[in-house]
Amino acid sequence: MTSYLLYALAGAALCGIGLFGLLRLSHLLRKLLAFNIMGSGVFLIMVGLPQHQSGPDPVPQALVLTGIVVAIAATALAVVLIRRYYHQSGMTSLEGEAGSREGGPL
Amino acid sequence: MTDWLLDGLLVLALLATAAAALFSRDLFRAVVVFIAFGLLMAVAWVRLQAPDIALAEAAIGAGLTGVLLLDAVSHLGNKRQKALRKTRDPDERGSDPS
Amino acid sequence: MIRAVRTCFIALACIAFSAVLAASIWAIAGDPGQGTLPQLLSENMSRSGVEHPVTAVLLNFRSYDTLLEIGVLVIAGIAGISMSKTTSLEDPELRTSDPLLYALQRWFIPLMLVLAGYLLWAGADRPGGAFQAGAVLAATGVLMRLGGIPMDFLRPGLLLRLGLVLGFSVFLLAAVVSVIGGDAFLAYPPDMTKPLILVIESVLTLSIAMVLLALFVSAPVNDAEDPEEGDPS
Amino acid sequence: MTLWLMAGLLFTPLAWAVLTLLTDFVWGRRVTWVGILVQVLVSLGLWLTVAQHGGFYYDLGGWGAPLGIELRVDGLAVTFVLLTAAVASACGLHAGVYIDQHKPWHRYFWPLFWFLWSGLNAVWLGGDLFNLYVGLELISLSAVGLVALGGNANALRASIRYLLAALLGSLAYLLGVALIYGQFGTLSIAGVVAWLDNHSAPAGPGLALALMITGLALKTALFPLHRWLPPAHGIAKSPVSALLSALVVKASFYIAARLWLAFGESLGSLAAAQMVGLLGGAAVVWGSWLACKQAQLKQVVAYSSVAQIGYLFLLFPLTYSVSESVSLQAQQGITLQVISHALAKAAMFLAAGNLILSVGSSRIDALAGVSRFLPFSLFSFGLAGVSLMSLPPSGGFAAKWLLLQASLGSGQWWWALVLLAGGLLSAAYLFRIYRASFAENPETDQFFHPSKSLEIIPMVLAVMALGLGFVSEQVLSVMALPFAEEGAP
Repeated sequence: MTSYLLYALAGAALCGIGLFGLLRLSHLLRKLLAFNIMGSGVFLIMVGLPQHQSGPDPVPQALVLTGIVVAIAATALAVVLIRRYYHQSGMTSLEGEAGSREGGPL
Repeated sequence: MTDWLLDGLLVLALLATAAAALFSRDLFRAVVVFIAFGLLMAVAWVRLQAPDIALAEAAIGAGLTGVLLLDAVSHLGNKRQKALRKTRDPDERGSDPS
Repeated sequence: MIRAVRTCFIALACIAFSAVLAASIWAIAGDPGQGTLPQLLSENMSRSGVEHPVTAVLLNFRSYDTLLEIGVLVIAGIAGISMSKTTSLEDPELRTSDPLLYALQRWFIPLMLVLAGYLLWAGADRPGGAFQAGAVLAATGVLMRLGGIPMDFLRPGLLLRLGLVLGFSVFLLAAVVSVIGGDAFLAYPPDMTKPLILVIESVLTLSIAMVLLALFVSAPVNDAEDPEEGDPS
Repeated sequence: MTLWLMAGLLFTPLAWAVLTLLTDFVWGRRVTWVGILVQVLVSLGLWLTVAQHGGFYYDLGGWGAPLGIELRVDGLAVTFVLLTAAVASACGLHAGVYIDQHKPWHRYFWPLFWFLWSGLNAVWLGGDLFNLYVGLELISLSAVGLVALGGNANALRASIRYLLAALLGSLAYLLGVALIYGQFGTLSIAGVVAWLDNHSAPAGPGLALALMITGLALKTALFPLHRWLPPAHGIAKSPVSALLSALVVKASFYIAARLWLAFGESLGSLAAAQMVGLLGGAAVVWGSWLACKQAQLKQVVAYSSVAQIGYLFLLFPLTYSVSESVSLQAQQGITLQVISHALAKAAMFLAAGNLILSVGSSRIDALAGVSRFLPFSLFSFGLAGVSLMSLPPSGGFAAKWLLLQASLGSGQWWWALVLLAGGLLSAAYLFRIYRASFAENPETDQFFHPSKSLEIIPMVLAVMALGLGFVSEQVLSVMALPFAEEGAP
């Protein structure tokens, strides 16, 4: 076992925590935090796992850089949407509104 | 040995901040903890010998995301009083995670 | 009650998910590595035009990924400014007179600009590059904005839109020029590789900063401009 | 030549996006007209090239597979490229008239539209797992932007929900990619397949395939992960709904299908295949049932998408450990289903948009009396419905016929029941709309008449969906073309 693998396993735990938050929390900004935490977990696995086998590997590192930029783009878009949504409806969660009788977290 | 100790502590801190960021009662504090999480992630990337990602994480993950979210929280917080005055949707900031 | 049961159920499911994932990682980690990619990468580094492997992967070997990724950023920027229905993005409430912030600004902004420049320049042979530099530049802009320094170019006009797509278009042009040259797409001419990558990186830095800044700035919604239906105030 | 065609597919849509971002709505529309012409010609050109010479791998940037990104240009990919060109240009032309040009934020419709198109092309041709992820994100974010464009609180809620679902789906997919890279050390699908051919399947990456397919199923809105779809597709503007239902959900399904056909035999299991098929069957029944109960016209069409998407997932059980010929039949049936659903559903959403425009309400009971005034759009709606109900000679019928043969040929007769039930239920929810529109209502005789071009476009799509049954042989023959393993011709 190398320390790389330790981080990959920590990434698995972060994925679990993030997934729980994404499914269970109702406040949209909290969901967004959960998404970012889950993303960090995925990135840790993405770099940690291959490096455990063959040492520092620039390819997954580059992929993670791309992934981080995509994640910030998505986060920023989500923040804009959430603020606009809040501005128009005064709500910060998706639940409890009319018109989604079979609504759920997703 | 010290390396292992460092890695172990870092991992524990990561998990603890992640959980705290999600389940903290106050949304503002949650975002602050999330920024701390981002900084710890940057350290973790250094430990994983990925300095590029460490830089990006510190600048983007912790810095920009943090500012963006803090700004959003204060905005949602400011409007909350207005929303409360209108007695409309009392439960938003710091909604109970349970 | 039902809520608590559901929470417990989801918590158990997530713990199980983590456990299965960890087991899978453990199983994969137990296999001997098959990766020949790092080796292949180091063999081809000399042809990539830059010395830093991560930059080489991002801007040469897998440049199509990067192109699309900038596309994702631009999309987020477009969607962001399409949300801000106000004509002016200058929000008077944002001007703060916090002395601490003001002091920070005076010291930080030049420092951060230098840092962004350094990161961009370092990208060719050391850790750093367009994304990090762009993020630092955007952070500088956010700081300026929080300090109330007016930034007229962030109005959703032609200038902003030009800035959003500048890096993207230059990247695109480089790709198309390579086709006209008769090579495969995004195959830079061998003697031009390094300058091309540097140019692309510089404009990308600007555009990335612009997009992130536009998203930050377009987030506040001016109350006065767009009254809600049935809103008495 | 091929070089230019590839440039035309992957890069020109991005160039149109940049150009339309810099102009206002009216100029953006003009640019789009030119763009649509170019894209249709290029797509047709690539289709003909592949039809003549067979498929090939294309290395981007001149870097070979494990190091660079390779594109897989085969019969299936070019068929979908051509389908995208047909449906997207119809939606683009319709949107140019349908969307109010005086609202300043509508100018952003065009760049988002073109980004969506380029993302779709990138996904159809992608042969690299991570590149597919970026392509998916490109599609998702532009789709979310289109749904949210100028929307009210409801549209924003729908788009936030859509965004969260899409992001979670992408993360699950990316997690699978991370595991695959950890195991095989390559991101190229062909590279992984080659490795699996030479080695016995390892235990670890089974979860990777499961994660990727689950994430993609979430993005495709497979039951029970479908809840985000009806609000988003129902509330978006009609050309956007048409794009989303016809093409966007197909992109994630396409990747899932590609992955299953490539890795399914070695990394999948019979239980997983049957499970996915079962969910698909449940989606057919449950989606159709909910479609019957909706009060809003576009909600019916959106739930109908949930049901029709269910059919697609029958691919999984029908290609797992069955004979080569049955598997091919199932693949062909699913391809036809994708094409006919894309054409029919786009026609249906565009026609529904016209109907809503003319009666001024989105409720089904408001349609009373419309049959006397707007027979053309109603007729398009009906023709598209024929394909959804899979009556002969439509493309929907040809698709279900192949699927029926495949399910009987593989001894999995229970899927035949799903096919039958789905056909009957779709007839039920569609006749509900026809009945409402043929009801006489002497009080309302004031209908707005949309312009002729708005009415012709869904008609053309509906006729194409109907006519697909006649040309299915030709369409499918391109799919089965030989594949040249060595680079571009």
